[in-house]
Amino acid sequence: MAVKLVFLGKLADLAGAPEREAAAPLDWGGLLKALEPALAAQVSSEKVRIALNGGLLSDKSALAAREGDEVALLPPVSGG
Amino acid sequence: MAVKLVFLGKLADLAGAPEREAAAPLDWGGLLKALEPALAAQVSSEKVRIALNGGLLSDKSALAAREGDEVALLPPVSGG
Amino acid sequence: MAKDVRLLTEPFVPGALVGPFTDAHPGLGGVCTFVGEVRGDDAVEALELSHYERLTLPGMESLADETLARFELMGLLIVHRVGAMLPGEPIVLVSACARHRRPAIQAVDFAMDNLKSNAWFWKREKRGGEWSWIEPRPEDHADLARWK
Amino acid sequence: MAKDVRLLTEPFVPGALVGPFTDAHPGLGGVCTFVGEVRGDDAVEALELSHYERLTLPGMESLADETLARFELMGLLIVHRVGAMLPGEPIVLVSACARHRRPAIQAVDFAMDNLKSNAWFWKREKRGGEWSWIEPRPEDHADLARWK
Repeated sequence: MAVKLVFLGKLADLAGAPEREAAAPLDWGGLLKALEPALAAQVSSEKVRIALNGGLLSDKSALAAREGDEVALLPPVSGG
Repeated sequence: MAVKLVFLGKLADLAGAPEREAAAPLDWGGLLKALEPALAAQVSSEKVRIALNGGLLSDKSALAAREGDEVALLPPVSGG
Repeated sequence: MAKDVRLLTEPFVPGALVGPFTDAHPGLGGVCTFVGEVRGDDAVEALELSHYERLTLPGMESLADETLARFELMGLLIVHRVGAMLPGEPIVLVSACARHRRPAIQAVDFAMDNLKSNAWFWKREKRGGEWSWIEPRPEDHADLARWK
Repeated sequence: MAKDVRLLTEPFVPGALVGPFTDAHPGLGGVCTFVGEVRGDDAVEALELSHYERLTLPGMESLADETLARFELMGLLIVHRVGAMLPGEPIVLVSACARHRRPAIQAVDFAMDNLKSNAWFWKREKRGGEWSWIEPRPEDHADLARWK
């Protein structure tokens, strides 16, 4: 198993798919390396938040995902 | 024909009926004389307003109703 | 801007009025509706609402005009029951549709505050077999004062 | 205090939800309901709302809890569509019932302000065959700030 990445909103467009896998374990540096440069730049933006298994990270650089974990990349919401 | 008096809310209870007739012409003094003392006292209260043919009188003592007119005696509203 | 104001002497079903009202305004962004019912608490057995033909409906019409002038609406529906009602029956319905949600919600709030303390209705309720007349609650006047 | 929060993937009829919700709360004084629809203006051809399973529904549940804690309600219903929608289709419904009208109206106002700028939805719309992502309007953030 690996780490599942979930892309929401316009990040899904940029990634070309709503989900993909990355090698475990995965930390913040590893995540940025696993993404294409344009996507990594977006994900680095202050406005993009990260959730690990449904829990929002207050500091995304502290990401530490293991096998089977789900990492969601969340751009600013549009609201309902 | 005469002047039609219309009693609303608790004034209808006090009058014993929602409507009655009074002799025309009818002014403020005549109205008070045409009503039983308890009813006249209520009608004199600041809180009771008078409408002549559906138009509210800003000064009810200026009442001047003629034959065929309708005089409504309006206690404070309860609201909807 | 469609205005629809009605006094009803028979029970009504809110959805049967709001559905067609909403459908009549294609392109709307939202519709806000308030329905008031006769509360069954405090041993209220029945409620009777009387009105004065020559003032009540014209008063509601002018409240509707004022509401339409004050908020950016596409349509406004104001319906009020009169006569004898039982607990659980709808007594008042205000529905406002608009391109944006806040005018719709505010219009309903404004119209209800006015109806509750200003409209030409006289209400009495029966408890333990006895009828008594009702005056607006002090809160109703305070609510209305917010719009001054 | 009944709480009912739903994410729907298919079109819904507001009256079919509000009727049973109201009937489930005998003794209520009033029910306020807001229904938002997909606006058909500005040449919008379609709207697509995506959500994130693990955040969106829990987020709506906690908004419902906060609304129930903040206003004196008997019940609260929050329904949101996700997926692809056409102009004229209902997208959101908030309905609050209470013994008194003001908490019901205010609860709807509060929940809608939160949903519009805070909820975990990503929205894109199609105009002239092109999709584009939407961010909340500045007014939506201003509306929300009223409750701070």
